[in-house]
Formats: sequence, structure tokens, C-alpha cells
Amino acid sequence: MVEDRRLGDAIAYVILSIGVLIVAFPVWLTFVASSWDNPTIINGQLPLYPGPYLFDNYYRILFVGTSGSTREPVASMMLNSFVMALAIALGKIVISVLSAYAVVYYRFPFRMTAFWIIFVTLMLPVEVRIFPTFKVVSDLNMLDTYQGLAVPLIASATGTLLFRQFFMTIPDELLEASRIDGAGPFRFFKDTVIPLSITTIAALFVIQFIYGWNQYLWPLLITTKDSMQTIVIGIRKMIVTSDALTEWPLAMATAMLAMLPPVFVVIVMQRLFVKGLVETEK
Amino acid sequence: MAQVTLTHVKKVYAGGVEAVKGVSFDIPDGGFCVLVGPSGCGKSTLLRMVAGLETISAGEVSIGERVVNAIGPADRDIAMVFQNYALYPHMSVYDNMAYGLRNRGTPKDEIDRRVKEAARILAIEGLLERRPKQLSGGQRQRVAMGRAIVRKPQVFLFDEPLSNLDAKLRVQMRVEIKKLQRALGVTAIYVTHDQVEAMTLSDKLVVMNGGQVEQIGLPADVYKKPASKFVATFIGSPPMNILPGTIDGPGIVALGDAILEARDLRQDLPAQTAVEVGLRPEDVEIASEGEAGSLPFDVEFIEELGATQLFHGQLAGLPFVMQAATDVVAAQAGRIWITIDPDRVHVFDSKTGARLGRV
Amino acid sequence: MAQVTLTHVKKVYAGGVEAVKGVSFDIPDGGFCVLVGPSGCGKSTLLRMVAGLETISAGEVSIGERVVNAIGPADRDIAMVFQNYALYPHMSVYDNMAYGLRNRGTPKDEIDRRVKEAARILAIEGLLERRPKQLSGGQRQRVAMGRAIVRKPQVFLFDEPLSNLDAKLRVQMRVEIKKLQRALGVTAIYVTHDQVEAMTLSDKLVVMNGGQVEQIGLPADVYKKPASKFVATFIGSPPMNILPGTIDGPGIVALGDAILEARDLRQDLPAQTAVEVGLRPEDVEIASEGEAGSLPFDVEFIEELGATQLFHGQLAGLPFVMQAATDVVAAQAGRIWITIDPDRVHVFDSKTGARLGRV
Amino acid sequence: MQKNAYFSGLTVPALLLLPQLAITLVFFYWPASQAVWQSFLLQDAFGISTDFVWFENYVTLFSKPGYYKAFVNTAIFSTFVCILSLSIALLFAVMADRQLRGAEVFTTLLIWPYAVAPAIAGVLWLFMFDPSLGMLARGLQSLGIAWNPRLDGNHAMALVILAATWKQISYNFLFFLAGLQSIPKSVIEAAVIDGARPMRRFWTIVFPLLSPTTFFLLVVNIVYVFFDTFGIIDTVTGGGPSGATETLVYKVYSDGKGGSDLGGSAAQSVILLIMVIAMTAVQFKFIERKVSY
Amino acid sequence: TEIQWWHAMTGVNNDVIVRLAEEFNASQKDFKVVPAYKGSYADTLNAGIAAFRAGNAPHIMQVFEVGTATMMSAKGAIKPVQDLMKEAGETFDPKSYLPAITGYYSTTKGDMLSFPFNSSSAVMWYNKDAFKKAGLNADAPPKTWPEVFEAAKKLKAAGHDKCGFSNGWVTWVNIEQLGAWHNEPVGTKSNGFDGFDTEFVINKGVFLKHLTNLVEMQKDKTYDYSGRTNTGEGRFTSGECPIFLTSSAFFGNVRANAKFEWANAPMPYYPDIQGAPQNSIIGGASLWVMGGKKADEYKGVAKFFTFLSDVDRQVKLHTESGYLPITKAAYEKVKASGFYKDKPFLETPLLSLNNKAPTDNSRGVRFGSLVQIRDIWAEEFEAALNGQKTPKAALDAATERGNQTLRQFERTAAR
Ligand SMILES: Nc1ncnc2c1ncn2[C@@H]1O[C@H](COP(=O)(O)OP(=O)(O)OP(=O)(O)O)[C@@H](O)[C@H]1O
Ligand SMILES: Nc1ncnc2c1ncn2[C@@H]1O[C@H](COP(=O)(O)OP(=O)(O)OP(=O)(O)O)[C@@H](O)[C@H]1O
Ligand SMILES: [Mg+2]
Ligand SMILES: [Mg+2]
Repeated sequence: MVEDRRLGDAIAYVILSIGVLIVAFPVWLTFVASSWDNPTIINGQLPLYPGPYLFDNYYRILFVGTSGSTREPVASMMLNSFVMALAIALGKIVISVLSAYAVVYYRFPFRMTAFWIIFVTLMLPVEVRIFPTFKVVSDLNMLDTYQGLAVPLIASATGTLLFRQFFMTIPDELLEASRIDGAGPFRFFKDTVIPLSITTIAALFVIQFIYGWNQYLWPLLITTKDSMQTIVIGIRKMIVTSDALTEWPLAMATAMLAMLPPVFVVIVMQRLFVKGLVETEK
Repeated sequence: MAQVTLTHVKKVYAGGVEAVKGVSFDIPDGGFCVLVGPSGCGKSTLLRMVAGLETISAGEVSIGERVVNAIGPADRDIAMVFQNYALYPHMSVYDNMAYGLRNRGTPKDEIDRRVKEAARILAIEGLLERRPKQLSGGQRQRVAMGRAIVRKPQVFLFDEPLSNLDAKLRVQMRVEIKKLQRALGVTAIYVTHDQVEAMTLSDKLVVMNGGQVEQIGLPADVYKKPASKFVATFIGSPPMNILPGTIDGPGIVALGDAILEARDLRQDLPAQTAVEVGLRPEDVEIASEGEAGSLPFDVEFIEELGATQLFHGQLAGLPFVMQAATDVVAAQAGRIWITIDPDRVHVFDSKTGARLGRV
Repeated sequence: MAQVTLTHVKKVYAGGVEAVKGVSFDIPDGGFCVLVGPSGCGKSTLLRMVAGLETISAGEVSIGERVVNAIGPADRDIAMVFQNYALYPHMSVYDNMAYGLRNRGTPKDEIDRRVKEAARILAIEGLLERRPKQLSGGQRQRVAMGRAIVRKPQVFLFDEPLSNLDAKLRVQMRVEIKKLQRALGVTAIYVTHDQVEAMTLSDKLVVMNGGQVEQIGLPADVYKKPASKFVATFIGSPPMNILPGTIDGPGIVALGDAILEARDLRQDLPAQTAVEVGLRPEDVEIASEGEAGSLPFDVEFIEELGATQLFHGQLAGLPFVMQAATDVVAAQAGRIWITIDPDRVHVFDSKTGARLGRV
Repeated sequence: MQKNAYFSGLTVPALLLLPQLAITLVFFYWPASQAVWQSFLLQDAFGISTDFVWFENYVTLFSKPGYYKAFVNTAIFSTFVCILSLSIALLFAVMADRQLRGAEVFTTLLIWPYAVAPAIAGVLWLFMFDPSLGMLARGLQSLGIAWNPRLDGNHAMALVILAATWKQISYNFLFFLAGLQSIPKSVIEAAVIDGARPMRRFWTIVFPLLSPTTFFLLVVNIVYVFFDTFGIIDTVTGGGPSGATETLVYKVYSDGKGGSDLGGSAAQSVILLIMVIAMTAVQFKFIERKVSY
Repeated sequence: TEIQWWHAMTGVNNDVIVRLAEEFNASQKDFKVVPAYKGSYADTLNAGIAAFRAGNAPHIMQVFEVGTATMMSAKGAIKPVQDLMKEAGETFDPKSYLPAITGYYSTTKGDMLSFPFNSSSAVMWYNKDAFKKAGLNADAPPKTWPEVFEAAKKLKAAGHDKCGFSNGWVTWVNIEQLGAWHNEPVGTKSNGFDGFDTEFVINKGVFLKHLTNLVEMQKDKTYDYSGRTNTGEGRFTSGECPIFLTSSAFFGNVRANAKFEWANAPMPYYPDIQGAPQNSIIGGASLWVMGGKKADEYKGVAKFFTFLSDVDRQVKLHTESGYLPITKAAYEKVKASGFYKDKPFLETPLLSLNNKAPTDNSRGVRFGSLVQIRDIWAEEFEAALNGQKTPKAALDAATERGNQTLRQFERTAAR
């Protein structure tokens, strides 16, 4: 456009830089904190630049464990988190894509009832009903299992809604063309609906992966074995609330590591993700 | 290849809309039937009932010898080309065409042969690896055709397959469709609201309006003897001029002061009956001033179309358009005199719109 | 009202695509200039440079006396009608039209007056309270026009404003646009790839191809003396037939066995020069067998268009189309004889495609 | 809103819906009904003695000024977090939507905090704004602000608002960016030609056209501040000082802590549940309607 | 047989737990103790409750001292340690434990209900370097509150202008410990030991006097509030607050992070109050055994407790972690070894605890829903300190609201 963009662009750069500063500052601080020794932090003398203990700290959390050799290393906690986040993300996608397909592409009695039953769960987080849910999981013998970690958190309508919105935008003619091409409901689903939903799936995957990765209260409640512990719990365990010493650098280093997988997922899927939002949102 | 017969076919949608109100006609084996009519008249509904995409509320549809009312679309042995093509956006052109065959379990090499052959016929061999998004409108259209051809169905169904194309491509594709249908000898039903397509493609033209059939016939007959004012204005471009008139005697109508002979007019109408007179722009000829039977036409402006030109103006005080070849040089604007072949004067009942023709 | 002048205007997009390769022409005050050309030829780019929506890479655009290269779109005193109308979906029709005036701080009652007036001209007075999505395609088009009119700009810019409409509406709107532009006397630039629009609307027709201007002229001149093979086939529907030929003498070309006189042909070409001969379908006339200068045409099939019919077939073994009035009765298919007015034979250089006309 | 083309049959859709319905019923409806039941009971922590007391828990709840205070806190907290996170995110999104060089890099950096767990985000903010250790707190103090969230309720509220806002900016930014990118370019161009300067263009065209996204985000953000900020409040202030940062959901947790008032806590979650369902219904209506533009 | 042990220990203390379990598991073949971290003390208690309700309780649960009444009241839910040891046939002599510690977890009759694990008491930490700089005698810390206020003012003048003195665990130090140390009741019925129908009496006496002083000091930051829990402890190690009252378990932290000379002393007292100082009470957590488990499993738990009571193990735990030893034998052994000569700061809490024989006012506190009540008290303290309420009004409200909570607890638990 023939418009003086220079000023506008300059302002945009300034604002975005400030934005990045604000938004990324705590993350930077975490990083800095993970590179100093504990007294520096405890005594409130943390500078803004990284210190000399970077490698020591990361070496310790990755290979030694925090204090002594008893602590399970970060790697296994990461694995648990990963399994849980993946199970939640995939589980949600699978069940919600199926139910959205049924709701959108079938006409049957109580269709809207079924939809509402699912839809009402849209926003109610597990925290508000955590005790009774725990009891159910316990009755089902799913304590200390990956199922127990993941399955109850899969019960939410976000995915169903998102897919439903997307399916509504798939032209009817594609279904008709498929029917004339001799494809039944299953084939249509597999050959057409799923491939078309890739970007929506990606968007949902990112959102749910991060949701799963960041869970705290639920895993804390239903796991008792250390081998089932997730990284977020691991970090909380390092950040001492009662009488003991918080090893801030190690906690922060772990926090940095804990951030990597979700950040990785976000960056890798960023394009697809934004595209998925653009397509379904409007 | 098969004959398609519709007998008293009706469609009432769930909401109570009666979209098709009892339609009967048949298309002979290898015939090309065009359904034409304004938006919402039920063309698509009718076609979709033949395809099996809508249930039939009443009446019967048969393809070949078989009544297909209760048969699923996949088993009717038909192929359909949609208005927006409905190509599978995530599949390559090849896969788009192969999909229907794969679903039927056709052997791989047979699929390959057929797809390649269709691609050759349609001159899209170079595009087989592309996705629909990477194709131009005309190419997409061809792929949609290809998807229908490979199946070698008994009947082709087309729902406004060209309406998304630009004018030039539309002309070109129109010719191709016709050629292809001839070459393959497949029965075809073609829905459009474009009357040029309707005229050029059909062996049998079905003009619909409000869920009912207004006229069925050869396109030239429909053009020359429209059964109603509706058909008259709907078929032909620029559309027929319709002017209010009165009967002035057997075979004679009056348009204001002017008098016009109408050879096809019924003779038994009392004088002074109000009628509507239809005159096609291209049936008008320029006469010299004062020539017998000539009418005064006040030209207001002229549109040049290249080969022809359109004169817009007033005839007996009413808006009127005439068409003439470019070499007819006319005054830039102003009064000219015109005559009309009495064989080409159409008269319609001013109430029902029905043609008042000789019986 | 103002004259628009383009001088060696170029556009290179950020990615390196050279969309417009140095175009110069001018449009007189109150003139109606149509840019026509195939998709991707740079029409929109050129128009958008005039609008100020794209920066100008090289050259100069002036509106009135003013070079506007560095002036923002808002200050160029132009109005634009977009292909998809680009109406503000969240505003009522009234607000859509009033928006531009409000931005300029026009007094309230003046705005009201102008909007109402525009609405009256466009016959959309009843729609002022509606939102765009509650309008039909033709109505939206009118609102888009209204938005342009109320501003009383010096220049109207149109980017394919009719291409989203159906054929019938397109014809109707075309006439309205022309009338309106005449009435308001505003300079207009109109982009289209529809050649009927191009012919009927323009005082000045600019045919573009690949970022360059192929021909500029009155539409009738472009039609009658296309400057190149490209223009010849692009303008006119059905398109001009192009047949390979050779020079057989001064003003004489040979098409296979047949010999044709071409009055406009340059006289200085050596015999046997390979050329391409262009014949418009409507310039062909049916002759009796063996008539002097007549050519044999093997008709394969006939398309009836109502008023006219198209004969498709082979002329000297090459695909050929001719157009004739419906009353010319021809054999269903088979050989007929045709003649062509020597004034209407176009000859083009077989390499460059340039017209080989008398200088 | 429904499709015109569909399949019929009952078993297949029933099977397709089964997993979702089963999980929903088992892990949502059943526990939720338990919570409702619990809200009518007076029980000791371990559930050994139980008394059915009808609405007594509700009555008690509404007779305590602390509960109203939690409503007020929640209102303040959510208003600020929503407005701040939405407007800041919108500002960033609008800037990132300009075709700038390096916009992708900015985008990536801006969405990073989305990946930080709330429980950890709380710790980070506590860390930065601890009145004695935090570097930012020291900065504030050197500016002459007697920064002390431990005692000053407003400071504490400001701190949790900041932390919660920070956490949500990324998410809002992403959706706004997507929303901006789906506004037709030609509409913007039409406005340019209509003489609208950038600011006016934004407020009269872009912002209204973004309203479906904004509304969607508003609802999502309200739910976020209602529930997901639990971890942040817990780590940063624990509801203090003097209850100044105790929100509704935090109160559900703290009243039920140690099993001391399970009935009251359940009653609170039932009230929350009703509020959320009401919000959901409103949002659904809107989603259905917004397909309009 | 596996024995589930849920705990709330983080950092180094988590390692201690893991090591104990490993050592026990290595010491015999029949039982395997499996420790599991369940979050903060409150989270652990929540998890235990949820698990019990779901029929899945662990065998051993670490519960902080404030949860004592809650646990006790749940008659069927827990197994008193006394009964456990007896039934399992483990040698168990309640007398061998330090009464100042076990008293907190025993019935008035002296039956031990839970097994003390990590105990501590409140002490006053101070910064010797700062004292020297301010011209105070670093080896004779202030003994009484007036002396502390005096010292704090000097310290403030000497550069500690943001904080003369402060404390962690605000209500524990300034109400519960304060009451015991001055032999004044926090609540009726022997601070709740004699029944659930107890009422708070903290809106007068030493409580009011002390809060009034603190509020006064807060104004010029001679005193500066440091939060409800121990999150403010860093202010001591960083040198910001030169006097800091908090748990003796702060030791590990101070040792690791304080870059100055430091020491601790018993809590200060008001000399004008009769009988002060009395004795301090403990804080920390004990291990509760959950009910409804198999006899065999209880056997394992009992064995584990015996293992924990072992003198050498207690000595090691005490000297390494700074938590108090629970048996008399262990205390005696450490004393005899001369360990305290070097590290007198580890004996300070023990001396405070054993200062005098506990009275009804200094045995400890046993109030239901103390978790909530502490929050309520802290809220009121904060309100007073930030000037929203007068000290009297704040303590009145603390009493009133505390009583309401007690009544509710009484309704649910008394049956
Ligand atoms: N699924 C449906 N439910 C209810 N009414 C419908 C449905 N589909 C179409 N109709 C109505 O039936 C009538 C005929 O529709 P149909 O689609 O057959 O028209 P058409 O002739 O194909 O029009 P167009 O040229 O616009 O495609 C219209 O009034 C339409 O509104
Ligand atoms: N923003 C852009 N960046 C790079 N290339 C562009 C851009 N916009 C257009 N082009 C290219 O410039 C050329 C001319 O495009 P333009 O839009 O002017 O064509 P057009 O004549 O308007 O075509 P159509 O009839 O399809 O609208 C095309 O090759 C197109 O791909
Ligand atoms: Mg249709
Ligand atoms: Mg264009």
C-alpha cells in the first residue's frame, strides 16, 4: 500500500520487542537462575546474565539427580509426562473426532441430547470434582497407571466442539460424491474426513498436549509410585514448601527442561496450528 | 447405457417444502436431457432423486428396466458432476479419479488403464499428480468429468457443472461435454439455469418452474414456440420483449397505436381481449420509414457486442431491445422504423401466461 | 473528474515476479477504459497501482495534473469496486455507503443526502437498513457501486465487479454501470477478463497479456483489426478460427488447396511465407457449391443457440466453427460451401503473432 | 445447524459416540452428581459420620461475608486478567500481523509462555516479585513504591493479576493472530480507499470483524481465570493477605483442604458448576450465531 | 508385603525419606516400604483423605502437626500407634520417648496416637555480624521481647532499614508458641486436649500485647511481616533481616546459604508475665497409621517404627537434618558425644522444649480444622499489620471466626 509504513513498522518493532521482553523475561530469568549457584539466588543477588554453573547444574539434574543419587533422574519424569500428554492429546482427538462425526453426519433420535451431554462438560475442569473423580478412578483400579492419568482428563468436549465446527464447513457435495463413488460411512470417514481434518487435528493436538503436560493436581493425587511421577510434580518437589533447602538452580534447570517438549511441539506445529485455527474459527 | 423414466415423481422436504410437484418424462438411451429453470425451481432436487441422494416422496424413477427408488446411489450405476466439482481436495487428480473404482474393488491395472484413458480423452494427462488446489477452474472441471467417465456408468448426471467457470471456458467446456457424451453414448441429465447451455446441449429440453414442468421438447421447438410467457422470457438472450397489447381481430394484435399481424395466434379470441405480445430482439428488422406494417422505435443507446449490436429504446412508449448485425449502420440514437415477421410474433394470455397459439 | 495518465509503469513484486512490464496509456477525462486480458496478465496489479494499493516500482501514474506515486489511496480521490464487493459485513448498507464520507468528515446531513441519492439512483432505497449478508448477489453489487458513487470521486476503479454474478444479472448490471458512468461523467477504469463486458463498456479498450499491452483502441477497432493473434482470439465469442496458411501472392493466402483473398494483408511478403489466417465464425457466409472463391467446409455437428447456430467441423482438414442465423437451414452434417468477405480475413505472422496488415 | 447430507442408522452412531459418552458419564457426570450429593451432607474428613442437612451448607455459605468477598475478588481478578490479557495480546497480534520481516520469530517467542505450567509460572512470578529477593520488587522499591504483596492486599492482587495475565497472553495472541489473518484483505483495502487512517481502520473495521474471536476468547478467558489460575494463586499468595486474593475456585480448594468442610466446599463447586454451565450455554448460542459473517 | 508411605518431604528431606526406606528394606526381607511424595502437607492430607474414602488409603501417612485433631477425631480411620505396637508385639515403651515431643501426639491418658517423625520447635535466629556492626554483643542475644525490640531498632539504625526483625510461620510463632512460652492458653479445655468443645481465648493477655507491639513496630519496619509460612526465610540468609524467629529446622538452609556468622537462641519472652518462659511446643509432622489394613501389614509398620526409633538412626537423623531426636536415649547420646559444644544451635530447641515440665497450656494445641483456623488467624494478623483493623479488633475476629470453625468441626467430628 502506498502509505508511510516506516513509522508504523518502527512502532510495531518496538511494541513487539517490548512484548517479547515482557513475555519472555520470566523464561529468561528461569534460564539465568538455572546457571547460578543456590546462595546467589536465595540471597536475592541474581544478576540478569547467565552464570558459571550452567553445565554443572544441567549435568546434575540430567545424570546425577539433585541431591545424592536417590532421586529418579529427570529423564524418566519427562517420559511419564510425555506419555501422559500424548495419551491425553491422542485420546481426546480420537474420541472427539468419532463423536463429532456421529453428531454431524448421522441423523438419529437423541442426537442433540447426546451432543448436549457432551457439550456441557466443555469447561468444567477436573479440579472442581477432583475427589469424586478420584474415587471413580480408584474403584476402577486405575490408580498409578497411565490410564488413570489420562482417561479422566479426556472427558471434555473441547475437541468434539472444534471438530463439529470444522465438519460443518466440509461441503455436503463431498459426502455425496463419495456416496456415488461407492464409499460408505467408514470409507468416507477414513478417506475424506480425516485427511481434511489434519490442520484441526494439529491445532487440537498442540492445545491438548500442553494441557496434559502441565497437569499438576491430578497426577499428584492419583500416582503414588515415584516411577509414575511427571515432570511438573518433580519440579514442585524441588521447590520446597516446608523446612528444607530449595535448590533453585536445579529446580529452574528442570523447569527449563520441562518447557522444551511443549515448546518444541508448539514450534513444530505452529504453522499447521495457526492454519487450523483460521479454518475452523471463522 | 439405459433409458431413464420418471413417473409422477414428487419431493416433499422434511420441512414441508414441496420442491417437485409430480413430474413425468423419460429420456431415451443415449439421450441428452437438459433441465432448465430459474433458481429454486427444483432442478437439483429432481436430479438428486435420480442420483439417489434424496429419497423419492412419491412416484417412480427407473434406470434401464429397474425401478431404483430403493437402491443406493452407489448401486444405481450413475456418475455425477457437481456444480463446485466436489473434488477430494486432499487427493491427487489420479486418486480422485481412481477412488470410485477402488471402492468397487476394480483391479489395480484396470483402474490404471481407465484413469489414463480418461485423462487422455480430457487432455489432463500432465496433471495426474497434482492436487485440485493446483488446478485452474477449467482443469478442475475436467477432473470432475474424468471422475465420472472412468466409472463407465449408465447415466451421467450434471448439476450446473459449468456455472463456476468464466464465460470463455464455459463455451469451450460445453462443447467438450457434448462431444464426450456423444462419443461415449451415455444417457445424460444436465441441470442448468443458463439457457445457452440448455439450447446447445439438449436433445430434450425440460423447462421447469416452481417444481413443475412448463414445457418439454426439442430446444429449437421450445425456442420457436414457447408454451408460455415464462418459457418465452426464460429462453433466449437477450430475453424476449414482452409488451401489453389487445386483440384487434383474428390474427391481429394492437400495441398502442400500432397494429401487428400474428400468424400463430388463435382466431377465436374476441376483440379487445388484453394479451401480452412477445417479440425476440433478433426477430426485429429495420425497415424504411413508413413501410407497410412498420413500427416506430426510439433508440436511446446502442451496445456493440462485436458481431452484433443491441439497440435499447422505446417501442410505442414501452422499453424495447432489438439486436442487429454490426454492419447495419444506424443513427446514433433517434427514431427508426422496424418490422417483424408475423410468424415470429408470440401472443400470451395476460392472466395465465399460456401461449395463445393455433390449436 | 480527471484524466488518468500512466507512463512506463512497472511493477515487480517482492518475490521478483514482474507483473507489469512498462505500460503507458492515458484515459481522457470522463472516459471509460477497460483493461482486458487473461488471468494473471497483470490487470489487477495495474489497477491497484492506480488505486494506491500497490507501490509503483517504476514509472509514473498521474490523476488530473497530479503525479500520485507517493500519495496514499485515501488522498487520490478515487473509488473502487472490488470483485467480491468487499462490503463491511458488520455495517448496514447505509453505513457501508456513509463510511467513506464519515472518514472525510463530511457533515451529517450532507452524508445523508448523498447516501439517499445514491440509493435512489441504484434502486436500493428499501435495503438501507440491511446487512450485506441479507442481500442477494445483485443487490450487494449495487451497494458496492453505491459506496463508490457517494464519494463523487475523480476516478472509478472496477476490478471484475460482475464476475461473481450469474449470467443474466451480469448483463443487467453491465448496462447499469455504463448508464451510471455516463450520467456521472466520472473517468473509469474497469478490469475484466470477460470480452463481452470489455466490448460493450469501453470507450478505450486496453488488451493486456503477460504484463504488457497488446493493443489499445476503440472496441470496434480492436474487434475489426486485432493487432495480434492473441487479441484476435481473445476478443470475440465464439473465438476467431486460426488456420495455418501460406502467402500465395500479394493479398492472397493459401489454406491447403484453397485460396483466399485478404484485402488488408501487407503486399510485400514473399510467397510461401508461413502465416496464420484468422476468420471470425460470424464473418463466414454460406455459398452455393462451386461458387467462386468458396471453400468446402465439412460440418460435423451443429449447436443451436436459438437466434443463431454454430456449425462445428473441418475446413481444409482443420477444426473450424462458423456461426449463422437460425433461418439458414443446413444439412444436418456434411459438406457445405462457404465464402468470406476479403475485408474480413486477418493474417498474422506465424512467429510473432503480429498482424500483417497494410501500413 | 445441521448437514443436508447425512447417513442414517442408529447402531453406528451409537458406537461412535460410545467412548466419549462413556468417559463423560463415568468421569464427569457420576463425580459431579457425587459432588451435588456431598453438598447436602455434613461429614467429617474421612466420611465416617454423615448427616444429611439439606441446604444448610448453602445457607452457611451465603451467611459468611468471606464468600461474598470471594465473589468480589473473583470479579476484580477476572475483569483485570481478561481485559489486560486480551488487550495486550490483541496489540501484539495486530503488530505481528503487519507483514514485517522477522514476524515469525516474534510470533514464536510470544507463544513460548503458553508452554509453561501454571504451577511453575506462579513460582517464577513469586521469584521476581518477592519483596525482599525479587529483582523486580527491588526495582519497584527503588522507585519509591513500598511494594509489599505480603501485607498489602492490592499489591497481592496486582501480582496474581500480572502472573495470570502473563500466562494467558500467548494463548490469546495465537487466536487473535488467526482471527486477524482470516479477515478478508479486500475489506481492509476498501477501507483504505474509503479514507480510513490506520487507527480508525482498526476500530471501525478490524475490531468489529474480530468480534467473534474476541467473544470466544472472552469466554475461554473467563473460564481460565475461574479455574486454571488456581495453581498461580496457590503458589503466589495462597489467597492472602487477609483473603484479598481468594477467588471462588481457590476457596473451593482451601475450604475443602484437610477435609475440614467438604460439604461447604462441595456446595461451592455446585454453584460454580451452575455458573459454568450457564456460560457454556451462552457461548454455544454465540458460536451458532457467529457463523453469520 | 508392600507398605505405602505417603509424605510431603521435598528437597534433601525427600532424600532422607528415600534413604530410610531403602535401609529398612535392605535390613529385612518381609516388608517393603514404598515412599510416595504427595505434595505439600495439605495436599498429602487431601490425598490421604481422598484415598481413604475410596478405600485405598496408604499404610503410613505423614501429617503435619495442625492435622492432628482431624486425624484423631477419625476414630475408625486411624490405628493408634500404641495399639499398633502392642498388637504387633514390638517392644514399645512410651516412656523412652521425649515427652515434650510425644505429648503433642498423645491422648491426655498418655496413649501415643501417631509416631513423631520430623519435629522442630521455634527458635530465634540472629546474624552475629550484623549484631557486631550495630554495636550489639553477638554472644549475648536478647532474651526478652523488650530487648529484642531494642536490638532491632539499633540494627535498623545500622542499615537494616527494611527489617529489624521478623518471623516465619506467623501464627505458629506468634500465637501457639507464644501461648505455651508464656503459659497462657490459646483455647479452653487444655488447648483442646480435653475435648472438642473448646473455645479460643486469644483476644487478650500476651496475645494482644504482642500483636500490639508488632503492629507498632511494623509501622517503621523495626518489625516486618514475612508471610504466612516460611517463604520469607530467605530474608535472614540474605542478611536482610538480622533477627528471625522460625523453626529450628531452618538450620540446613542457614548452614548452606548464610554468608555471615550466625547463631540461634530461645524465643524471647515478656519478663512481666508470670512464669515465662514456660516451655516451647513442637511443630513438624508425625506418621499416622491408617486403619483397616491387614494384621500382617501392621506388623511391618510396627517393625518400621521400631527401626526408626533405633538410637543410632535417631542420632544420625538429628545431627544431619536438624530435626529433633524423638527418644531420650538418642538425645543423651548426642549430648554425651559433645556434639552440642560445636553446634549449640541444635540443642537450643531441645532446651526450650524441656525448659519446664509442660502444663495444660504448654503441652501443645489440638484444635480441629486448625489448617483453616491458621489461615483465618493469619488473615486477621495481616489485617492488623496493614492497619485495616486494630489489634484488638483483629484478635476478636480471629477468636470469633476460629470458634465458628471449631463448632463446625465439632458437629462433624464429635460423634
Ligand atoms: N434439504 C432441503 N430441505 C428443505 N427444502 C429444500 C431442501 N433442499 C432444497 N429445498 C428447497 O426446494 C426447492 C428446490 O430446490 P432445488 O435445490 O432443487 O432448486 P434448483 O432448481 O436446483 O435451484 P438452483 O438453480 O438455485 O440450484 C427450493 O425452494 C429449496 O429451498
Ligand atoms: N502479492 C503478490 N506477490 C507476488 N506476485 C503477485 C502478487 N500478486 C499478484 N502476483 C502475480 O502477478 C501477476 C499478475 O497478477 P494480477 O493479479 O495482476 O493478475 P490479473 O490479471 O488480475 O489476473 P486475474 O484475472 O486472475 O485476476 C500474476 O502472475 C500473479 O501471480
Ligand atoms: Mg441447484
Ligand atoms: Mg485480478
